[in-house]
Amino acid sequence: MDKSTIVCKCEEINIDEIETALKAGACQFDDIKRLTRCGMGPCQSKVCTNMVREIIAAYTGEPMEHIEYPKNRMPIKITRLGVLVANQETSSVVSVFKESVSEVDTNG
Amino acid sequence: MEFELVIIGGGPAGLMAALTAAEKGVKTAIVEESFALGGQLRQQAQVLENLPKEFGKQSGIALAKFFSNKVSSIGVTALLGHTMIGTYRNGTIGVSNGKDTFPIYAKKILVTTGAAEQAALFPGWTLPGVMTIGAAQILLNRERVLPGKEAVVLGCNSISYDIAKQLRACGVNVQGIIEKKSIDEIDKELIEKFESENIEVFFHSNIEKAAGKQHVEKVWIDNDVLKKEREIDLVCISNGLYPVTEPLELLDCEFTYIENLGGRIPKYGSSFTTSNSSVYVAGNAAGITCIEGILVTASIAVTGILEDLAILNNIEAKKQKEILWTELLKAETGRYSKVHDARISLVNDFLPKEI
Amino acid sequence: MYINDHPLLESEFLEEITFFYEGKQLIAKSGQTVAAALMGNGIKVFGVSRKLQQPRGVFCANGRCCSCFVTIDGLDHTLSCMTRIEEGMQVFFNGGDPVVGRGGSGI
Amino acid sequence: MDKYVDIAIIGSGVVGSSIAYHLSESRQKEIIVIDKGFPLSGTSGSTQAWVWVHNKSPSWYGELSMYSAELYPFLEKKIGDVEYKRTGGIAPFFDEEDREKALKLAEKQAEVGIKVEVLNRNQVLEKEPVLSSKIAGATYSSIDGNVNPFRLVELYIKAAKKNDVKFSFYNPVIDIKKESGFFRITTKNEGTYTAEKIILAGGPWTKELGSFLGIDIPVKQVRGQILVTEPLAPLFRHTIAGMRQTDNGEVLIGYSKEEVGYDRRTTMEVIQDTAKMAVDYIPALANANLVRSFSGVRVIPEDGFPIVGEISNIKNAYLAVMHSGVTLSPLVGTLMAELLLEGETSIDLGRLSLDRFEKKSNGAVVQ
Repeated sequence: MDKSTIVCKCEEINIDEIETALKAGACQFDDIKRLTRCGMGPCQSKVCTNMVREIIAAYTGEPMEHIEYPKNRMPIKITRLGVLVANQETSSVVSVFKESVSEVDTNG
Repeated sequence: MEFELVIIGGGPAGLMAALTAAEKGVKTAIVEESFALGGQLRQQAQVLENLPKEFGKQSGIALAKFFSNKVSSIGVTALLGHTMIGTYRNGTIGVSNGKDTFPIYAKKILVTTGAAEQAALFPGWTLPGVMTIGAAQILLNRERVLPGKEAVVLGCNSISYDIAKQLRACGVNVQGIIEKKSIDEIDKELIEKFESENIEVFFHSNIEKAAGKQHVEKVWIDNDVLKKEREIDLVCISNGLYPVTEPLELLDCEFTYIENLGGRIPKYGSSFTTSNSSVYVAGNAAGITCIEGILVTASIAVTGILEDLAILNNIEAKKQKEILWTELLKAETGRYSKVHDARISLVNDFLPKEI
Repeated sequence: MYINDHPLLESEFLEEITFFYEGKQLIAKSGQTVAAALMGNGIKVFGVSRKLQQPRGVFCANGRCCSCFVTIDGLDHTLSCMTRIEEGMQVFFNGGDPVVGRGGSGI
Repeated sequence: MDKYVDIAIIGSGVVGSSIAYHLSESRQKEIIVIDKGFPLSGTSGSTQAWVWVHNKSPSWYGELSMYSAELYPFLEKKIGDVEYKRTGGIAPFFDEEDREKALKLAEKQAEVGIKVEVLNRNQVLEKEPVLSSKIAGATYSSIDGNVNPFRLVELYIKAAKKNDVKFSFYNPVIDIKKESGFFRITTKNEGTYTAEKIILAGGPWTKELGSFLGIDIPVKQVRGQILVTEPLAPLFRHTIAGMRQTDNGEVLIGYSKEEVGYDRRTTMEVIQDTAKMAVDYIPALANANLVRSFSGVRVIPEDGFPIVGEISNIKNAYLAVMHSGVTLSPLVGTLMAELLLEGETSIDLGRLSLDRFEKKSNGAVVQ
């Protein structure tokens, strides 16, 4: 098949790019992800998972069951930040500023 | 929000389970991301032949209506337009409805997220007009919109048969079915069905590429002997299903890989309980099966849940489950016997943990 | 194109509603998704991809593939297959995404 | 299989690969880098990758960070474009009372030559109009920036490979023993390596590596969860304490810290809290889609400061473990190369020695 065929529809990563990552030594989906961004778009590899796994299997000669699935991350579906915040009034995430000045206070 | 049972996914498995649970007085909610209950039944105009006896023979669309009417009359909370997007630290599920995001507490969670369709790789598969066959059926029967006028279908299987027929009935010219396998590898009965409908099947063929300026206009069918170029505006991909398991992964369920169940699936025991003891799975999410298998696995799971909630005693539950497993064995015969065998070995592997 | 007399389904009365696509007024049927409303009006190309500017439209129709993004009432990258069309809705083609580099971030 | 090398580096994250590259520049030694996974599968691949200086305190620590930040432009000339951008850093505060603390910080940092400005609301909004008008002020320094950690580690490794450094990936170290002056490093897949010198740069796994040699390395594992939006049109250009926008338009948001061991899950609590922080800082982000979240388990020495140098009771065994690996990698790589090849360093490493923890337990004052 034409190596310029898109595999990951969201990030528009083609067969050639995936094989280049394989040649660089990556042999699992998540490693290919880091090198190429394959599967990192809005669908979060829901569409390309098995197509990429098949390319990995063909390249490495490993059976499909040894080819790991990419790790799923929250949110399962894209969600607007405002929808996540909604009625939330406070945040437990400390600010960098607060943290640094408290260190000045104690370590100064 | 707090419930005794929260069901993720309002398709046939989820609805079946919700009905049984609610009948026994369990405070139940269904989290469904779409605007209606029924899942993929909602566009299935074909008559479902092998439904459990009590349902007779009816179309998926009719069954979806039956289920959703019954579910709302029996007091199940249907959270439509709600999507499970994650989990909180203690395993409580996080749900978003497009305006707000909040936890839903539940004693038991049943994941019935069903299956998704496998895409297929060929140059041009990303063009508009190339879609999964399920998408074409949704447009056709749920939305009453024509997905195209001139079509080819990739994949010769029972799903593509049903939908090709429906596409044609609505005026789409189905130019042919493209199948990678040779004629000997395909079920004879299915080939006859296509023949009787005068739908041509190109065996040992593939789509070499699809092309078009703005949307798909042409496909090149590649075959050992001939290359066919076809002018079309619709390519439907019927390349099989795989279980949708994202919620189970975020609920920390352990997984295994079983080709005959559709690839990666959660480990589960004879009550369809996963390695996370408050999480159950049923339907296609527990391995791709037939409609009867979907409904029966849901019944087994809900029996396990009722037992866990001490609504059914152990003896009753055991009896019930035995009957249902026999039913499941009957449902999963013929081309589904491999599914059943795989399921049995999965359940047997799980046994030590249940003790 | 709408199927007005569906040969396989009971006829259903669906109220007609109006919406706007790229500022142009169009007719949809109530209860439809935005994706279907566009397809019903003969619109197949909903947007272009970010990097290669290739056309995109409905692929899975089930809220998973994110291929059918459009802009609805000011919110871009909205799934048209999971959003119900509403009277007066303003729908726009998913184009003009920023051309950006290919930098990475953790997964 | 038994292979001899001069120097074995355990860990090919940003710290290990920087040390490997800097050591290899003179091409004097045979070097191998061994990693349990593939580069960027650990901490270095799960960071916002700020090169952050301005409110690192106390000021000697800020000073080290500043030296390292200053090395980045030179590093890029040697190994290639790691997308280092000196964007300037803004750390906002919302309460007027915090201004005094900000001024105190600026004063302290000035002592070591880090220029920190304390901005009022209008000055903040002038620099970054997209920030919330509810912000009372911010500390600002032009020295802060960020880098693409993927490019950084990839190019460190590439440059090191060019200088004949060997890499062994997907190959966990399962034992280290010192025998007749040499380190025998047993690996899962490639047998045993014998090395004259060994450098532990295992990030969050450093404690485990130390235990092979019978030493306790006082570090904690701290999880940080980070949110990633869809690519957006350029929205802001500074590195804002808590978030930055990458070259490809994604906004990375997060500053959570949890001690939960090596657990890289994300949780809805922190995702929602982080989203809240993002929208409080930049209200326009409310409409942006969150595509995914990820977490990194970072290593933090018990007192927060890097542990770099030779382990005093094990000759030829070295440690390089720190929280801000991205910020410090050029400097730590340079200093380690000096230490191993010349025996002395241009900046005194005394303060960063592992020994400080023992001194502490004896009641002596450090720093």
